[in-house]
Amino acid sequence: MEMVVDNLGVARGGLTVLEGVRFALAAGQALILRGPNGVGKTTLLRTLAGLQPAVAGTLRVPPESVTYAAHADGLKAVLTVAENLAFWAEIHGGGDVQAAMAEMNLTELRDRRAANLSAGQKRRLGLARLLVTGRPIWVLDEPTVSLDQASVTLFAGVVRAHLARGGMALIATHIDLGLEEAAVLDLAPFKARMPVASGGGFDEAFA
Amino acid sequence: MEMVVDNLGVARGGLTVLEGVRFALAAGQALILRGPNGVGKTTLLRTLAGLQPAVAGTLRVPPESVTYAAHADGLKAVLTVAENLAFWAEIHGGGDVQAAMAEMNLTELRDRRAANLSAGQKRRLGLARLLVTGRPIWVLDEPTVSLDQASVTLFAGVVRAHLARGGMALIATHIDLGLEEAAVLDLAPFKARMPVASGGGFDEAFA
Amino acid sequence: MMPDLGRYAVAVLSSYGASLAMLVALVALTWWRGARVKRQLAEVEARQARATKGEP
Amino acid sequence: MKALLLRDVRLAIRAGGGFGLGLAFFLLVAVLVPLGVGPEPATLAKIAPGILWVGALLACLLSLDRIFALDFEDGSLDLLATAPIPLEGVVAIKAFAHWLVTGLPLTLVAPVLAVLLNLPGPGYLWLVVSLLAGTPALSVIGAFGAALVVGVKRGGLLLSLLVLPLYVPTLIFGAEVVKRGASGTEVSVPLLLLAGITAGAVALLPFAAAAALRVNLR
Amino acid sequence: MKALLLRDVRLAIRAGGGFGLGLAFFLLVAVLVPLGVGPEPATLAKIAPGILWVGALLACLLSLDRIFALDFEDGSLDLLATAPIPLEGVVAIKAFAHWLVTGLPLTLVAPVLAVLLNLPGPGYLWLVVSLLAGTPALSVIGAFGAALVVGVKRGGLLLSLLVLPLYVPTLIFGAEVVKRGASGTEVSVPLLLLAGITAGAVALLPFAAAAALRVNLR
Amino acid sequence: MSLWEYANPKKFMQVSAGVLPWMAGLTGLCLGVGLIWGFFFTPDDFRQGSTVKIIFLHVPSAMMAINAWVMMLVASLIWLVRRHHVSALAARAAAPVGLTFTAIALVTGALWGQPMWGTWWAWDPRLTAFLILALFYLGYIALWQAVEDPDTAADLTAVMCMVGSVFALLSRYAVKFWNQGLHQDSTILKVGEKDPIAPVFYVPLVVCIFGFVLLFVALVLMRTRTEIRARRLSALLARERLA
Ligand code: HEM
Ligand SMILES: Nc1ncnc2c1ncn2[C@@H]1O[C@H](COP(=O)(O)OP(=O)(O)OP(=O)(O)O)[C@@H](O)[C@H]1O
Ligand SMILES: Nc1ncnc2c1ncn2[C@@H]1O[C@H](COP(=O)(O)OP(=O)(O)OP(=O)(O)O)[C@@H](O)[C@H]1O
Ligand SMILES: [Mg+2]
Ligand SMILES: [Mg+2]
Repeated sequence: MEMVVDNLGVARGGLTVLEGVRFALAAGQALILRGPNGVGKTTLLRTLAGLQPAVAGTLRVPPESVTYAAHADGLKAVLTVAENLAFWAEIHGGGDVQAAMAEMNLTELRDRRAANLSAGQKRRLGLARLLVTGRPIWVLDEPTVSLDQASVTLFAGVVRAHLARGGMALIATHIDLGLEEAAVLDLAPFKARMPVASGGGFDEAFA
Repeated sequence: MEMVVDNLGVARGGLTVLEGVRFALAAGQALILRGPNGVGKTTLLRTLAGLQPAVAGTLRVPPESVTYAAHADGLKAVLTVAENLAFWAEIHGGGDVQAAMAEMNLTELRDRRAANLSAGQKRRLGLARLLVTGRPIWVLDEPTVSLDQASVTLFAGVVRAHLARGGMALIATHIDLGLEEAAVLDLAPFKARMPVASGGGFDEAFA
Repeated sequence: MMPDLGRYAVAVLSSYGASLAMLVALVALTWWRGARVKRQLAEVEARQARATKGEP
Repeated sequence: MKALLLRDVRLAIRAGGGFGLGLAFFLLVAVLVPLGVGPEPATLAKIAPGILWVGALLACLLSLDRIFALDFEDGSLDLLATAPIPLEGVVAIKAFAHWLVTGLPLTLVAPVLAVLLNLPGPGYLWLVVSLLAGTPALSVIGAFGAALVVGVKRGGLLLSLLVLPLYVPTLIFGAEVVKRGASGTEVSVPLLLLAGITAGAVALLPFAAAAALRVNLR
Repeated sequence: MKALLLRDVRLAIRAGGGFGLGLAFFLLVAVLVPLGVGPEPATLAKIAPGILWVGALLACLLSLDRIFALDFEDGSLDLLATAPIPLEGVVAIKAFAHWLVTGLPLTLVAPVLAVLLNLPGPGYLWLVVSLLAGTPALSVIGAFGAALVVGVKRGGLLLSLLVLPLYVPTLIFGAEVVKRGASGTEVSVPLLLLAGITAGAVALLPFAAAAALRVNLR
Repeated sequence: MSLWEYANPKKFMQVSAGVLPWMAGLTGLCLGVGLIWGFFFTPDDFRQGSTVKIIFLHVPSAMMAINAWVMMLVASLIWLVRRHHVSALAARAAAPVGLTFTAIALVTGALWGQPMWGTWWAWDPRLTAFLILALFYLGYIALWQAVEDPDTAADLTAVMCMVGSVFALLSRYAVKFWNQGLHQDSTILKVGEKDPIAPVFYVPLVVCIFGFVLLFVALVLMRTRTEIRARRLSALLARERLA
């Protein structure tokens, strides 16, 4: 089980935003992606999750091993916490909902409808979904937005436990998660160079 | 010009979440609200902005002096940066759009449609709206979400300038803004006690 | 010169009038948008050429 | 206020704003009904006034959820509620903008669609007049309904359900004007009633709608 | 797959989910048309098959944008696309769920509304049969349209514009079955054609819809 | 050199720039000659009187309205299979032209119908199918405009064009089944029928048809050039944004 990215180029809105991205991630490792606003973190993560095609390079990921968590966390407001998790567990072949709720400190809220959670509680529920998918590679886009300090620590612990079970994690974030063992990759150096506009050329406009 | 909050109780979904909140804010002062997820920061700020009624206590705010900024920042994707700001300026009787764009470092983006801004640029535009309203009291709910470090510093400078002009700011946030002069209020102590269910009493359910 | 259209003059003339009006409108719109886009593109290309020459 | 009107019209006209789609929907209803009912000119002529009014009403209905929902979702409505203009004014302006981009164009194309439905000759004038008198009521009543459901996600269907019964009087009098006009009888009574409904709705409903909005923002 | 079906049905049934609203809309159309057209029984009997089918079609149409848009907005669709079930399956299941909560109930209440429209006696059986044969096509075609516009904000009207022309053959054959049934003539040819359209749409369109979804998620 | 090279934007811009003036001149010539001939120098028909002159607008625009959709279908397929941007943009460029031709056919037909059939509009299968075609054009154009990302829009409209074509054909059969019509069948292209169009009408009609074909090609070329420029413009602006 290994994820290998070599010379990868990713595009957004028809323009390459990152190119030459290169890293490898083995079981039990985590990688933290950093970079200023708009550098292309979200775009890279969506590509790694298989939601959009890469425009260059190779991407070797074991099939059906990635689970992705973005800002929109796929919760249904009219379903309860437990029902939301149970759905994703079943879709992925039956993860343990009770254990996931316990790990993310949601057991008390289990019968509350997602509509009635606060921003941070919703986020915790969204992260608990990762556990029930049972997938080894977590691809997370700013997972701790609107979490308070205690919840950030709790979440770091959950990631650590996942790594200890042989999982992997790729996390884009602006803040410090307290995951010292994780490698950090700054994306700024991979920012795509703009091709120089050559007068009257219509080819590159479609790149 | 002063904002006085005394013994305030605020409710969400029919349940009082905070009670006995008490503070005063004079011209030129800022107050940072802290508290764990779900304690009721958003609810309190919406009450202060006049979007929902208080359930107890008194709230003295000069009329038409508050402007509120939440996650959803009221931008129209198909309008340009300048058009978005000009609309809010006109609604509030003509603030200075140019100056606001200059302060939030948006002048270069003035003719770009809001749809084509990155998350951080959008946030900056949302915050620039505060300036064109010309209102003295800023009520901000997690204003720096998805801003990178440089933009956070820029924003702190803008708040400071606003305070220097005699403005006020109330900011709920989980992170450190670098506004040392601001007072900090932890909301955890004001968490409402759940009323003990007294057998057969129907009154408190409607409180 | 004008042919005698008899009692169908209105139908024939309005057919020709409406059709030609639509065709002219289509051609004019095509032309107008073409010219505008061409001008904008020239502007942006000139600006970018200046920028790339100026910077390095 | 003028800024708000300009913004709403501009948003409706820019790509994706939905201007023109209401017209297209009206056209579709005018095409689908004969396809379902059959092509006999006499039958079509008989049902034309009713179907045209029902079509205009449905076309109006489908664009209602844009009046407030988009502003609610992106937070503009919170900001407008705290802005220095009364919420009643906001509602009235937004309803007016909605009428400008749906009701008015519907009125203007209705005669063309009436050809498809074989409306008898004298009916055309009264079709336009009745729509001109009646569509403002549709927009205002619709704005009220939209204010009621503004917090409901994808509340379009619920909105239809709430608003359609409120549209019934407008529909009845509007269609009656056209029917009488088409058959050459006196139209003044239903036309006056129609105008009365519009005047009443325009005068009163903005207040109800603003109250509903305040509740929904809470 | 079963989990997805159960979830979709459950979401539709819970408050705000829109189950029952389709029915209510169907009812409203069946009520509004006589109000607009006028009460003569003979006219109503003549247009009943067409109006009932148009009403069913519009009721179906109005709930279409819920098929994917809600899941797209809250991110579920991203997650479903990376889940261990094929996207074609997701589309098919979601269309099936849509049929269960709109097409099937519509079929069941249609005879009641047919009374309002004065449908001639022998037509009732064929009304139910034709709706049963035709509504699955409406759901699948609608799912395809919904997949096309899933990235467009408040794309309801655009969706109508795209989907209604695709509904034309279904509408024509469906209404024809009822008309022939009501007048006691042979129905087998249009009924077979209707069933053929449904079969073709169910077999092929999920692939097109899944392709459109993939493009939109990109 | 393969044909596909013309699908390269640069090549296309070069070649079309050379061809376009000739095309435009030829279009003006054909349309001018055909329409003037048709309007001024044809006799009245013994049954239809002077309304027969409408044929010179009605038939060419009706034919091109259908052909434009077929061209869009082919261009969409090329885009989906070979992903040549020029063909996607050509499909986009053709749609408003096709819609205008459809509108002309409908309007002239309606104006012709009033004296001939005593009604502006009848739910004849041919007419109905044309109305439905207009709806497909409207939907296609609306979809192009509604989707932000150009490649996404190209993919979606191409899929819609394919599915729409199938359903347009189905609708055609459905409306035929539904109703026997008033409108006469196609005789233009069937040489040697027993009741052909008289040569006095036939020759200018063919000139007009050529004129409309040329007009279509010229307009599509022009609009495709504009679309390519617009695409490059937005790409350059986006690039400026990223830099
Ligand atoms: C709005 C109404 C009408 C529409 C949409 C319409 C549409 C069409 C179409 C699609 C064609 C086929 C062109 C081709 O492929 O060859 C056509 C041809 C023709 N139409 Fe119409 N038509 C309409 C009304 C009329 C009327 C009222 C008349 C005259 C009484 C008429 C006379 C003809 C003739 C003579 C042809 C040429 C047929 C042939 O020989 O090929 N049309 N029309
Ligand atoms: N629809 C779009 N069309 C064109 N460009 C876009 C579009 N959406 C985003 N972009 C641009 O693509 C670039 C990459 O965006 P992306 O969302 O991947 O950035 P990010 O690193 O996740 O930023 P953030 O930290 O703000 O979330 C940005 O510069 C942005 O402006
Ligand atoms: N619609 C609702 N009905 C009932 N309770 C609700 C509803 N929405 C939120 N709550 C509850 O009200 C409380 C206060 O929510 P609020 O959003 O004000 O918290 P917050 O301090 O802003 O939290 P966060 O830091 O996560 O944003 C939370 O405990 C939440 O569970
Ligand atoms: Mg991002
Ligand atoms: Mg909050």
